Amino acid sequence: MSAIHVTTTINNDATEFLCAPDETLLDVLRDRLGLTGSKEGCGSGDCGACSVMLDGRLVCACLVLGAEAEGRTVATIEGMAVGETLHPLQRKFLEHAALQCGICTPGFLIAAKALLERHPDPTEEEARYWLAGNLCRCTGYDKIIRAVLDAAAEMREAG
Amino acid sequence: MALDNKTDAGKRQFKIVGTRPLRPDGVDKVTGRARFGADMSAPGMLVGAVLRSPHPHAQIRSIDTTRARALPGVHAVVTRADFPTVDDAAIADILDNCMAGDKALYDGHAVAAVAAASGAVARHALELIAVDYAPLPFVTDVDAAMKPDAPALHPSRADETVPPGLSANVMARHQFGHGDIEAGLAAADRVLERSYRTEATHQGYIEPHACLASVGPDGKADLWCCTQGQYMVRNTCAAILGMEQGSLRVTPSEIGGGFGGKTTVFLEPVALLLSKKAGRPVKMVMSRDEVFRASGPTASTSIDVRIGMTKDGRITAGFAELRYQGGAYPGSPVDMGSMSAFAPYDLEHVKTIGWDVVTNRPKQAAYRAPGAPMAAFAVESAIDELARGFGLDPLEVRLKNAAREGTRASYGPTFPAIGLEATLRAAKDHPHWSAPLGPNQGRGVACGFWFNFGGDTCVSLNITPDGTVTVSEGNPDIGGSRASMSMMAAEELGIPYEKVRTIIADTGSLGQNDVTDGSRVTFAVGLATIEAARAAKREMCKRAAQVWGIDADAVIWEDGAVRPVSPNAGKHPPMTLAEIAAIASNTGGPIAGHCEVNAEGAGVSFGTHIADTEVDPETGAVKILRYTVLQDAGKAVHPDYVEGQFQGGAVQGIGWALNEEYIYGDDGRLQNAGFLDYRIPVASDLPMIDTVILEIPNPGHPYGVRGVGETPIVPPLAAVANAVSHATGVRLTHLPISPPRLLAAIRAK
Amino acid sequence: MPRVKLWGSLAASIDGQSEVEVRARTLRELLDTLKQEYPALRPQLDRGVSVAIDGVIYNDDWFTPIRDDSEVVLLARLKGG
Amino acid sequence: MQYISPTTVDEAVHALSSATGACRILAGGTDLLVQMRAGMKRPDTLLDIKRIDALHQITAEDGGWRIGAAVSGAEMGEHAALVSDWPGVVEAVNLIGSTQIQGRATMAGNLCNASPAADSVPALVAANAVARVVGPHGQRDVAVLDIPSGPGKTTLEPGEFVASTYLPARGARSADAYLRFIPRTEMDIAVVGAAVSLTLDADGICTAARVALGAVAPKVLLVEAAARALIGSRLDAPALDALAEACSAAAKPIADKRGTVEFRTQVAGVLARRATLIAQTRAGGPA
Repeated sequence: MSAIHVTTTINNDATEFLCAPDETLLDVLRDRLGLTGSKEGCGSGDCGACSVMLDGRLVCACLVLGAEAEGRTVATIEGMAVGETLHPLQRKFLEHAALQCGICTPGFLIAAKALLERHPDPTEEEARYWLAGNLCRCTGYDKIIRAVLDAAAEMREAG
Repeated sequence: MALDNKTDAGKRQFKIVGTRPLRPDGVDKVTGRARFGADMSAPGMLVGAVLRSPHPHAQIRSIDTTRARALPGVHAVVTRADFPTVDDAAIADILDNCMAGDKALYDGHAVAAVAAASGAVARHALELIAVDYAPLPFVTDVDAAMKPDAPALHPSRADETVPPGLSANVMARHQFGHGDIEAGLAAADRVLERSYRTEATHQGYIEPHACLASVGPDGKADLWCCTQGQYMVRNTCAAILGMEQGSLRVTPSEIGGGFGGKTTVFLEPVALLLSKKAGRPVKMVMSRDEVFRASGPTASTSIDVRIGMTKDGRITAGFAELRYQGGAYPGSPVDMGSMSAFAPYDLEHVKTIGWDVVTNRPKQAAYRAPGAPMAAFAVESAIDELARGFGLDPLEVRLKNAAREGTRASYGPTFPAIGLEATLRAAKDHPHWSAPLGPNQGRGVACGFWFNFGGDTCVSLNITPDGTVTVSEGNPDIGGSRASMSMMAAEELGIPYEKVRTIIADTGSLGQNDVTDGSRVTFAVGLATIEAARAAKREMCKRAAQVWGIDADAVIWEDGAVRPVSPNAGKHPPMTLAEIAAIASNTGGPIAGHCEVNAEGAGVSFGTHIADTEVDPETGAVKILRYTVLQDAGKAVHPDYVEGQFQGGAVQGIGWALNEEYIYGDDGRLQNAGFLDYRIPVASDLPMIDTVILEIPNPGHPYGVRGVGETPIVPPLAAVANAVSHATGVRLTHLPISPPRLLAAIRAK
Repeated sequence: MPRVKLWGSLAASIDGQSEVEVRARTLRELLDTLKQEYPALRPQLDRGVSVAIDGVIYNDDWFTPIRDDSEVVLLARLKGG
Repeated sequence: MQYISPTTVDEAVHALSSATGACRILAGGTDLLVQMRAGMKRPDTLLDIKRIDALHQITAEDGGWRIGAAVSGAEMGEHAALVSDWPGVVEAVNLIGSTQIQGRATMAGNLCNASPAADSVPALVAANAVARVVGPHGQRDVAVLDIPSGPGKTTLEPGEFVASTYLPARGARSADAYLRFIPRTEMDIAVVGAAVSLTLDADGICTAARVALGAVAPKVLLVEAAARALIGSRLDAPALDALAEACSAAAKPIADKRGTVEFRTQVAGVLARRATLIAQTRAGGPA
């Protein structure tokens, strides 16, 4: 099994790596590139803790092969804040205490960002269904949903 | 040092406690920087993997690791033969659970482990290990395991409480209560007898178990892991491996949920032994499949209840016989279930009998108020059925029978001031209780209780030269406790919250701390933090008095500064914490306060939940329409995180009520070892969870804090079941109320 | 002398006595005396108990004071999640 | 193991027929990667078809739609004209997994994974969809009904794969609908699935119908007796009762961790009835 050389863009950085043919993008991010913000909760696409954007689409990095990243763009939680400035979603998660243990938080933030890019004014129900693939066991989702809707409102006002 | 300043709870005006500042570890957790168990790495690190039994019960005749050892890239292979012998029975069980001895006792039981240069090599090596199993008859159901001819897991391990002649799988019998049950039942207008069942559930933390072990040739070892208690990990691993506790330093990572499931060890002793053998650091991470098959789910139960009630709603007697299987080793939480079952009620005649049973399932671990939710499901369902049967308001019936100050608790002691009645009255006054319901909709109410406790706790509080403050404590922050500790330190010192930073120490930096469990952290660590701050204040008073050349008794601490107690002591402008800190070197050296205590005196906590459900009568699907949690928190230090505990516990309970269950096949193997078919609630399953925080101060804590984390999972099972019964007219006595079960009941009506 | 309430399993092991009088001024004295005077309680006491003294639950603190009129209740050792 | 990502269908066909050992097609990967991780599948070669532009297209063809095998569920949901013609098929595809899964999962993959519970397959069968199969001997068109042969098994020959799926022209006053039952509101595998595609005349009388069920037999069921119950009726209560009865009668489910025989049998009829009413409304409703 020989390694595959992949050239890709991660969080706007040109990146190269070698990976095994059956190695997932999640393993590459975490084990080869040190981007451990994406978490593995299940490895089967059922928990959303490894959510990343692949060419602008929300995906589970555990269900993408590293080799598939060739020539594509990947965005992870590590690229969400700009310098010292948190994304409004990140800020609202803090303000609303939308995390307890925090393990699901990166995945929720990536998924919520994808939601607000497509639906800047989601209803509570739309937000709940969009985020149904992200499991949280601590919060009961209440404060997460409030944070997402509040961030959406702030982002709409900011235009 | 006397912890004598406990009485200001309730009358004190707080400046910081009770507000909602941002948590200090928050930015790291929203940017992906926070390091959880699997995020650790070390130079030269190997990857460990575990071979697990595919059999629910089997003699292990032999294990041949020759081919695995010969595989290039494999650095160590261990089986039980590599572990020392352990005498202590409890530790021996933990070891046996981490690595099977003569027998594999459940599907997923570890039988061997390897450390290799990569995960791929490690997985390949596992396939090269040949285990010769002789499969044995097995049992996974609690009632089946209690039959005298059931396959026995262990020969003669029952303790002295078990009468002779029972199944060898019965490990212990517990009995609690007072009064005369038969006399009480005779006074009832109706005696309800019902049997209930609940299935095993899993804590469902999103972060799988993970650790990184590094053992040097000198025997000094370091371990990084996600755990609810680094000291517990240290002490348990040291006992299993025959190490001295001081030679093993355990550093907790951030923890991605625990709920009781991370109060023991699974991988850690194995990783340490692999590292020792390989001479390299070894990292081990469970897959989700391993988490379900081989960590510590909770008990499944079978419970018989007899309750007598008069037609005006007075409970005349309560009896319950509870059977809990706790997996392959003794120690199911049936004792806690038996003690808590009737705790919310003031009963003259009450009795519970609990049976601790072993089966071919993974060794149970604590799960949030261990043992209590199932017992509450049975009792709260029966009370509801009786109340509705008499046409009484189930909330009024609970109020009529509620335990209050002076009530002799069903488990023995007399209650001091408690908040159950307050939660019931708040529920009655809440708009939820009187909101209209539509067709196929129903409303349920249920109460819950948890003991809470304190335990060994250390806090070290340091005043830095610039007047900021660091707090070191020994309990992993599982849901915002760093914020709570910083708030209590800042409150006590009279400085802004932002000036305090709380960190979680490794085992080398503080004395023994009990696990983050039992809803103990805000209570016990909070108490120790306040005492540490008071110690620092005493020292600062001394320093200021020295500078002013007056007696230490002549100064007081007020609003973050030392002041002369009266004009007689001289005219000195207040000396602030920062000013004293700046001259610490000149006045005797660095200033710190610390507290080491076994924090007793935790206050019990009660809650009342209201659930509205809508049932699709053609499919049995249940939708949660509205949900309200009302609970006594003593004093809510950070209300956001108190609400978060209420909401999270309620939703775990909702999952338990509706969909979550361990499903074993006829082959004794777990059929749903993944988040696809072990169905924890998702965001679209739920409404907002309303919360009402009641504050009946705990006199045992300086600020009145009670534990809040566990009680919220106790009422939901019955609250949901009662709501479904109200909506459909059929009563489900077997959880989860999965659609096939409910539809069958509706169609049989 | 404080009267100590025993839970059912403990009572069963000493012929159904659900309350006993024990000369003790501290938790440690209480547990030691119980073991001496009621050897049948020893296995359970050795496995660990919690003790409620005037409604407050204690686990281990030997020198917790007990007054003659204190309400003392032995409980199964508390566990938590 | 090797990973290859050809850029044309011909290349892919060639690679597939010349691969030694087991070769699996990687489309969305949402089933395959999970099965590989669980050790259930151990391919020697992974053939990623997502670099083949032709397979990424949703193309109008003879009044119907041809959907490439690499088109994700999310892309189908965003195609307004397709949604308008075949709302039932698209809603079935969009029910597969989470938002994250939708970004990857494909309808062709759902078909070829051959799970009896696949959400899109009953909807495709009700729609009378046709799969275009390519292989070393050229291409052939096969009714979707005939692709799966049992749990995890298809009728595809070695070296063949599904390159696209064709949804026929949608007539006037016609529509489809798909409903499934799951215990939660999302993230589950169908316990029962029911798809209905029907045509109404100007008076609201059903002139054509196809009814298909999922998760109640080793493979998708086309229930002709259920369709007969609808055709000629105004989809009134007796017709719907007959439909439900026919569906329950046709269902031959197993009991497993997701549902009982009794539950699946009963709910098959319930869902078929409800899906019929949705399709009726979409088709313009009663006259």
